[in-house]
Amino acid sequence: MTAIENTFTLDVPSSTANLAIIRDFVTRIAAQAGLNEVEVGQLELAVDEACANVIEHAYGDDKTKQVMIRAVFDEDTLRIHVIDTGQGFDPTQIPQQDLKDLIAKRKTGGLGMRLIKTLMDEVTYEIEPGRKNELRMVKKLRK
Amino acid sequence: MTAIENTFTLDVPSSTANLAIIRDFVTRIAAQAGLNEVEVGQLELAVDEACANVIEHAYGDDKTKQVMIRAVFDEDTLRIHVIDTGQGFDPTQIPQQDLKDLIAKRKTGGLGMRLIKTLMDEVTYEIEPGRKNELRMVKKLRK
Amino acid sequence: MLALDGFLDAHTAPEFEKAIQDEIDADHLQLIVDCSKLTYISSAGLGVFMGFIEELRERGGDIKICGLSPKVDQVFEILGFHALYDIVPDVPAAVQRFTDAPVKEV
Amino acid sequence: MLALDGFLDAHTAPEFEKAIQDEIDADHLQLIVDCSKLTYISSAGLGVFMGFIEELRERGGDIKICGLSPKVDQVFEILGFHALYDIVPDVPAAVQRFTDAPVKEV
Ligand SMILES: Nc1ncnc2c1ncn2[C@@H]1O[C@H](COP(=O)(O)OP(=O)(O)O)[C@@H](O)[C@H]1O
Ligand SMILES: Nc1ncnc2c1ncn2[C@@H]1O[C@H](COP(=O)(O)OP(=O)(O)O)[C@@H](O)[C@H]1O
Repeated sequence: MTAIENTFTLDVPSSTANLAIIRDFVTRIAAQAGLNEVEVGQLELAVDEACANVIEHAYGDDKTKQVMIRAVFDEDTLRIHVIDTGQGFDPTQIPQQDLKDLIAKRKTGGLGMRLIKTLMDEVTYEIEPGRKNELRMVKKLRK
Repeated sequence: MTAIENTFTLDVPSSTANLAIIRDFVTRIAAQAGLNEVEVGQLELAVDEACANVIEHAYGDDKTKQVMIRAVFDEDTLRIHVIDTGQGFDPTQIPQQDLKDLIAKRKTGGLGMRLIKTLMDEVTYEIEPGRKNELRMVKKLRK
Repeated sequence: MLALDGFLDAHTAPEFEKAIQDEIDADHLQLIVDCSKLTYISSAGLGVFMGFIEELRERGGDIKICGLSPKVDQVFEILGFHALYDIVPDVPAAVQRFTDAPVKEV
Repeated sequence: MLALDGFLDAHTAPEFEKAIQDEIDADHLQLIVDCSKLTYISSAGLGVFMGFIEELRERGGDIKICGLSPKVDQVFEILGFHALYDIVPDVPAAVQRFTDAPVKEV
């Protein structure tokens, strides 16, 4: 017997106007997968951050591009992949900065990747610039 | 100059549990396309009926199958395509039945296609059984 | 009396169908369905109203429907339910309708 | 005082940023942000609080944040905002805080 896998895919134009659709999508699926309310909120935020980064950084706000989100869950895990065809980057080269330092430099960002790593159980990037960049996030289902 | 087209795709397992995700998806897009509240509700219902038919009739409640919904809008129209790979059918062979007759026969269905045709401006089917069945619905954007 | 809450679609209709069947099995034949908290209905939900109405009326009972929001009412309207069902504003009106006309004449 | 409503994400943050900028341009430097109707915040929303705070405090002002729901508060918490910002239960507490400590010491 193989476990039943449920696969959901959403593909939308790369615009912050579509973050609300993306959040609706993942919150519904997270609830179906059996996450509790707090965990649903954590997943919602992590995926929002991941997609906002794609829209802003991978595509530089080019609204003709597409962002794809794939969610797959079985009994044990909920996996979310955020896929773009943008410029890519080297996640190991991004310094993790302190809130205090960011404020001192009057930055308005720099916290997204930290949130993603804090909220999800596993986070990995597979980067092929201009072809396919994939951020894979895993949330374990504790039952 | 070509008009800007916004393309959204949602692909979910064929289960009535996913109708709520599908309705969320289309209501968000309909609002973005500029439909008013009543029209958003009409589109929501038409797409729900179309997908419920796919889940029940095209796939016979086989939850391992997938239902795909594609929405494309520009300035003038919002087009929604509901795509399945199920058994297909001949829509011209489905008699349109009166509510009174359906009640007399104690039927609990038979109104879905009528609703779709009433609520949308254009409705066409392209059926290739087992390969690709596509229901195309158009809503004109009156601005 | 049955009160509907949230959405009534192909996913939730079987539950509503069972609730009505339970009432009929208990010989409750004068049913009021309060839809004031119902935010959405699809044809699968309307189907539940269709399937039982003949039996109920044959046995001297009926379903009186009340509290429809404009959005939900539109669906009943499009499909011609107003001619065949007693659809009234609220629960007191539904109670009254059972006094005035226990079984709707159609 | 500014009241946030609905969600504050990368799409809506620019509007909030402008609202704060307008206050500062009008020399309103003691800002209360009431989040009691805020249902969701992402880092783009938090970024608005980050960008202005140094300037405000240098000029003797501050931002007091109030009315956070548990869900929204969790995000402030994870990122360490509680150590660096005055976050209080409600608007009266925010007013009081401006009396007690016009500029938060960090
Ligand atoms: N998907 C992505 N594609 C390209 N660059 C990215 C991506 N995600 C993050 N980055 C880079 O990592 C940096 C830090 O990202 P993040 O922590 O989310 O903060 P912010 O987005 O607010 O700058 C970004 O400024 C950007 O340079
Ligand atoms: N996507 C579909 N695939 C196969 N058969 C369909 C499909 N849609 C509709 N049908 C057929 O048309 C009939 C009428 O559909 P409809 O008016 O929606 O009523 P209901 O679904 O309640 O029976 C269905 O009973 C079914 O036989």
